[in-house]
Amino acid sequence: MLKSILELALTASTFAATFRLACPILFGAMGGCFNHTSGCVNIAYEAVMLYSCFFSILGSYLTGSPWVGLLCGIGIGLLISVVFGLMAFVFKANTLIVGIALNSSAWAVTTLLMVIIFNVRGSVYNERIVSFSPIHFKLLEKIPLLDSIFNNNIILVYLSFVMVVAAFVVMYKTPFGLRIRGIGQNAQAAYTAGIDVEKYRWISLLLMGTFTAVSGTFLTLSGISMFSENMTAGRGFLCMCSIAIGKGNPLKILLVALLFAYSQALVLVLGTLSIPTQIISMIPYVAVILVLFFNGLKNFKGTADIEV
Amino acid sequence: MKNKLFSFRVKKLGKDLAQNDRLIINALKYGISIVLFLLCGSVLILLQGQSPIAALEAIFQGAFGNKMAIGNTLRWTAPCIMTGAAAIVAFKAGVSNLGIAGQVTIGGFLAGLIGAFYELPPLAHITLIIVVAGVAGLLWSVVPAILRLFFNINEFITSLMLNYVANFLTQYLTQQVLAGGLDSWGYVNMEATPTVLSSAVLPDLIHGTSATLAVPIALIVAIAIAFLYKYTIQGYELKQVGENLKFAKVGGVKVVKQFLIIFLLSGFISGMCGGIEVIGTYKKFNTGFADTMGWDGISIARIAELNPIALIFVSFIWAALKAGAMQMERVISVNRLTVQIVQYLFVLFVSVDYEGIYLRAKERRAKKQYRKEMESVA
Amino acid sequence: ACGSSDSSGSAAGSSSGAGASGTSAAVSDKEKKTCLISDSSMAADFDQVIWRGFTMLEANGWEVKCIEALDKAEYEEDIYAMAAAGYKLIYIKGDAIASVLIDIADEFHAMYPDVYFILVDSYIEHDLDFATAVPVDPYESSFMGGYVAALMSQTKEVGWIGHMDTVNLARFRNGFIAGAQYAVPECKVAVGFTGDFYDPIKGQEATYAMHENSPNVDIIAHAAYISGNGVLSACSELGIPCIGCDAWQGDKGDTVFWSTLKSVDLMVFNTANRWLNNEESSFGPKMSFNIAAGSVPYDTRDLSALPQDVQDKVQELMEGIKSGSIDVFYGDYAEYKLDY
Amino acid sequence: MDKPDYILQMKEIRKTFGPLVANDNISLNIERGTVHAIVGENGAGKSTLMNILTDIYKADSGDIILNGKKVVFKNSLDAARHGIGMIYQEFMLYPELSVYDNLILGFEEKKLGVFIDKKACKKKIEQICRDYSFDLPMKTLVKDLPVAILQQVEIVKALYRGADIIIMDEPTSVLTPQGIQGLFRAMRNLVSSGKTIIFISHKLKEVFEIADRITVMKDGKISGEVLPGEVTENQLASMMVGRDVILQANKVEVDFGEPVLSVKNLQVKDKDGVLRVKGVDLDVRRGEIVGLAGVAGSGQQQLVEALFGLRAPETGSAVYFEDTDITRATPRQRRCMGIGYVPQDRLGAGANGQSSIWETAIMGYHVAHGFKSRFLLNFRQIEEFTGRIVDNFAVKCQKTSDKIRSLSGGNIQKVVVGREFLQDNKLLIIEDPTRGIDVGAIEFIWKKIIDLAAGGVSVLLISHELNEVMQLADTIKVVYEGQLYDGGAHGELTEEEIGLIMMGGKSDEK
Ligand SMILES: Nc1ncnc2c1ncn2[C@@H]1O[C@H](COP(=O)(O)OP(=O)(O)OP(=O)(O)O)[C@@H](O)[C@H]1O
Ligand SMILES: Nc1ncnc2c1ncn2[C@@H]1O[C@H](COP(=O)(O)OP(=O)(O)OP(=O)(O)O)[C@@H](O)[C@H]1O
Ligand SMILES: [Mg+2]
Ligand SMILES: [Mg+2]
Repeated sequence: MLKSILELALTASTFAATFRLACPILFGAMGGCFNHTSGCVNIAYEAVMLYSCFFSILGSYLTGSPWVGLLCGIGIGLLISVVFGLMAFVFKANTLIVGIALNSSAWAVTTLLMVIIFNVRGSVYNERIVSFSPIHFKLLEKIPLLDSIFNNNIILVYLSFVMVVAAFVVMYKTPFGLRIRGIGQNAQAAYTAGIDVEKYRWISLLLMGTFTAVSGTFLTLSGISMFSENMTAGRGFLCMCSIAIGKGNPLKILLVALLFAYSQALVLVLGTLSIPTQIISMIPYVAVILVLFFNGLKNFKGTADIEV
Repeated sequence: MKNKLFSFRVKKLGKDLAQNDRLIINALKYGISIVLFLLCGSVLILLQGQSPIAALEAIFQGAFGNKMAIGNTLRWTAPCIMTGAAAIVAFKAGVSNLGIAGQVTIGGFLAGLIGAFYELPPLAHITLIIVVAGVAGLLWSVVPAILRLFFNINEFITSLMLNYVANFLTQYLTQQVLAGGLDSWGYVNMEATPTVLSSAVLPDLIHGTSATLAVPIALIVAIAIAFLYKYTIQGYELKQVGENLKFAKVGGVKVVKQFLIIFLLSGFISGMCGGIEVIGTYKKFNTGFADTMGWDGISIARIAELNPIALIFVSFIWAALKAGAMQMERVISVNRLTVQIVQYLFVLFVSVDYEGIYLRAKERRAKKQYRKEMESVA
Repeated sequence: ACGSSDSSGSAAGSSSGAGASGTSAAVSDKEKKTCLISDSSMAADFDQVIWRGFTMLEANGWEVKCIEALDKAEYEEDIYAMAAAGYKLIYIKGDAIASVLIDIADEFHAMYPDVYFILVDSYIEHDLDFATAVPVDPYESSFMGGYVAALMSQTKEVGWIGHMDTVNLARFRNGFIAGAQYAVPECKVAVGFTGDFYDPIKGQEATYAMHENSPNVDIIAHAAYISGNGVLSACSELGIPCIGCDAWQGDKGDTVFWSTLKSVDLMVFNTANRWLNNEESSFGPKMSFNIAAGSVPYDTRDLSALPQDVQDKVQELMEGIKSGSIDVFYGDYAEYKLDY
Repeated sequence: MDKPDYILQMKEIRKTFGPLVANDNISLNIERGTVHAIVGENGAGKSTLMNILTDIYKADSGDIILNGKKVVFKNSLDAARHGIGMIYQEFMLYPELSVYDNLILGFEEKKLGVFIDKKACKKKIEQICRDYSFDLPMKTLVKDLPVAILQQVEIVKALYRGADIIIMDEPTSVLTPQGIQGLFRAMRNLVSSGKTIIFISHKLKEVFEIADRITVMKDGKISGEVLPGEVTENQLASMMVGRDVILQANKVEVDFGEPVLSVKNLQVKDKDGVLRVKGVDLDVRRGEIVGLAGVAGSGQQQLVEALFGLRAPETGSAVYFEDTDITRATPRQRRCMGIGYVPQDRLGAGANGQSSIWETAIMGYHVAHGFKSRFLLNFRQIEEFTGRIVDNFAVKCQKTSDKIRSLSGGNIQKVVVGREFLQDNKLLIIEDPTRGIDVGAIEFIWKKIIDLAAGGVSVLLISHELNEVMQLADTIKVVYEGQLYDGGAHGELTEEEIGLIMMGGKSDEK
């Protein structure tokens, strides 16, 4: 039993699945890390992603092009983040509550839209919805292991990893990243340095909206070409967690996202053994707690205390 | 009035400009929110080709139209108050307990078990269930508490993740362990534990409706919390711990203990809520019944501005909307999701910082006035 | 208020038409009006199949309505409210609602003596003379799915993907295995799970995983609700023939050649028309709607596309089950036999 | 030159906060290449005026004239572009960023249009450091640096931004005499190379030493403008406060009793596990004021935290209070025994900014003194105690249910100090009790401390203000690198001698 678990856990297909499942988490997390670093408590990932899922298929349905779908997704992502920004920055509402309200209504709104536009409940599936097609790298064909893990994915999967590098460079090599980090640590100081704090907060928020929306597009247009109610299934929260655990550092976030993706992949392969799925499904969430726990071990002093 | 602080406040009331401002701010806040709420709701209903007036009437009918409707509204009020109270305890003291749903789930599950498998005289049975459910919720909240206190790990994420764990764990226990494993075919409804014994059922508050004793229990909880924060030393310390931990620590407050109390109290109330829901409404534990309860609770608590007494009223309105939405769907062809949408729109509208906006506007006006005066002098 | 049928369903004409439209022509004193009270969201494919029965009725001039009773507290009120609104034939889906009905039966019946209930897909015990429970067991239809899969498989190795380990889902799985091994005793069945009801991405990945880890599997069936859509699209991508579930899913992928159906839509259509003709007294407290009773666990579009020899075998199996000469609960599977 | 060369003129500046008029039509002229000091009581409106200059606040009315031209700043960046740099009372630094990042943030040199040009930035910083002789550890995180260095970081930051006018809001409040001299050297250096400095301080001695011209503010108005040679320190002080003040503690002779607090071999690590207090022995006798002087970061923070039970000492350490071992006692237990504590950071630890005045006022009192019931708040008692603080310490407030944040810094400090002083404590640990408050208030608090000691209360006074320690303490100790050195009795050593010990100059004489 243990042996077959190990075997399954280490097969190329598990890693290939990890590679793909990491994509939606990475997009959201890379877009959101600036927002997080700028000191904004934003939990609306789930909402942006779900809206984008719906509008992506709508765009693709109307035009037959996944790229238009992507644009529609990004458009709605921007719109939602503008709503968030208006509430949070202009009307100074509590951001946690705005996030909750957006998340909780996203399911209702998209479902209602689905009923109104497509006249179905549950899921929308239609031939006119076109997904991205996988890219085949001839070069990789000759290397068997890499081929099965990395080859034949849609462009977004590769882009998500490019995003990590891009986010890292922006965060640590550009004035923008430096300023965002400064704002997160001492917004008043940044303000006195003549930095338009509001502007930077807005930009980082819009980045979050844009890229979390790409995650949503990935979910619907990566081959399944369909939208179903609540299809984000908690991925938004995983984005948020990986940013928080990775403390906004894109490289650390990548590690955390891969861990989540890997544990999701495990759920799928271990299902073939007769381990109850409910138990396996807990893995990603227990993994978060364990990662945090091991991360926090260094703070352990033997007694309960709160650092002040 | 006996004490000076109060007489001081009372004396000021009426004359005090700040008091006046507060009134205006609250009027603005609820006025604008309700108007926007009605407006958005009407647009959504019109979009579905129905009359907003009819919808409103249906909602009102469903919430207060008859004994049954009032019972329904009250029935929903109870869990709203309980989860809201759990959120207030946590958030007022600076603890981001996002794990309310998980604690409700665990409490509900244990209530389902004890209700179905232990036999006891009615009163003892119900008491035992409520206490055990509370303790279960409390224990579930111990995990983020320990991680926070011993390892300095923020509870924001751990408590959120534990919701999923609680959900899957109870699913596993219900569907696989209790149902006797995959290959049995014993129960009719696999998503739930067996129905609780009649001795475990929470008696009705209004006979023939779904309002049970859960309502007074929830009221007691809310009032107790209000009392705790307003009049007790314990509540004073909790509040200070929440607002400035270092200040409290220097002042000699046992912060670790208080922090733990916050977690445990919040968890206990959540767990109790789960137990009461199960033996009051569902009569069995349904997997995933608490999915949205945590978020609802936090939203309601925030609308009530973390004030336990306001919480009671907000919960009542929230519940009325919920009960009314069902009637609306029955009577006219408006999807009940509409109500869910406007409910959260309302949350958005009230969360706006009207106080800040008002004060800024006021200051601007005062300055304009001054400038005008200066100009007219010059 | 609940979305109407799957836009691509168009099942009314196509799903075999067993005992369909002729009856509705008969003259009746009853109003053509019926409703469904369901305890689950219409999002589920199974609810969609039930609802398809209603759209078939609607096409025949009925007035239909559905209530998604997502909260336990409203069940009782829903029942009263629909009766008050003049619905004389009410379909109830979900045992929780059915048991509320049983609780309030006397009071209710005194108030509305001429309302009749059909308890859809319910195994509940009751002694009401104005209600009929109609269980629809997934075992038989899955058996048929497994049977076809095994016959069509070249490698004699087929796959099955479900959502989560629940007892109910085990009936789908065991029926499928029983059917496959009934057709080809040495046939192997690989089993996988998505771990989620609503996440098609996981369905997709579960299919990839099965394809990689059991390369011999050349036919995959799913019973994974909405996640199952991911299974179908992944199969289309990989070119693996696959079997849909709950509704005719031939439109959800190029390689979907079969769908295992619990034909509750037909049941709804049938019972409604028989009720219109005042035949409800013949229903009894429990009416099984299995193959023997006229259920058809597949769509004729699928059947006609199969190779002739397989078609014949399927027909043969159907006849055998109908006549009782073939026992789907053969051998060890006897323990799954339900006692209606 | 008959017409002075004004680099900056402010005309009729008015700024209100709600009903409060913080700046009431203020006009101010600053000459190029001078150090212009602004003094005034707490809440006189000095910081507000400077914040208007840097466009943190918008003035309600009034003009700013820079180099003879009227300017209207769009934002702080615009102000900075016009050459106005400010060093704030509270440091404007980013704790988790390196010194280098702190310096360049907001004013990065760019390459390829988007990337930070590290080389160019570095070159510019090195040039400044060389020109004005600063030495900064570029790669260290700011949170790991002592305050004196942070001060330098702030100055270099202003220079890096190309400031011509550098505003310094109470820059000396945390520096040693040597540090202050270093700062003054740098200031003179800057002025001689054409920069203009606006210098805000409560320490009149320093003002006299460095300023070319002094503006006195009171209640939001300018109450006078003088040259340092024209007036005496006492005259200036009375201009500020509106009455005569004697900035001199009147020590009375007391006989010290037996030790109340005795510390043996105290060793404490900080939160990163570095040993910061390395074996301290200390006795505080009844009625004695022991003053601890030391450069920020020498370990006195950890020492105090350990003495008040906020940080656990290492094994082998022992702390006795009236012969009871309190090494491991919690702050609560210490409060119950009669140990009081005035923390350095008044809004961080002394008060809860979000709460009302009474909530801050009873913190600790509710533990040590308690109410009639163990569980319920007694509002009569609360009101009585809060009222005593307000009366005895002349706290300027409207009502006790007001937010503590609505008070000025000096008044918050009075509430915090009053709370600890009025509790019948036997031992008081007081950290920087007069940081950033005006002379009137300082005089007041000093008097209270001396009265307390005369009444038999033992006081352990930790201050970054060497003058304060020297004025008040009966016995002076100096903390250097986690160890305690003898600073003699009251009046035994001069300020310079003690300053030298603080810098480690006399470390052999333990
Ligand atoms: N943002 C603000 N909102 C409301 N009142 C303010 C604000 N900033 C300052 N004040 C008030 O304006 C007055 C002047 O404050 P300011 O900080 O300018 O005083 P100051 O002269 O710098 O005093 P200190 O010597 O204590 O620093 C004070 O009474 C203060 O309470
Ligand atoms: N400015 C203030 N800020 C806060 N609290 C205050 C202030 N002035 C008075 N108090 C408190 O309010 C209480 C009553 O106020 P005050 O002394 O003005 O009352 P009074 O009108 O003179 O007396 P009484 O109400 O008994 O006739 C006192 O106990 C005092 O502590
Ligand atoms: Mg100031
Ligand atoms: Mg001030």
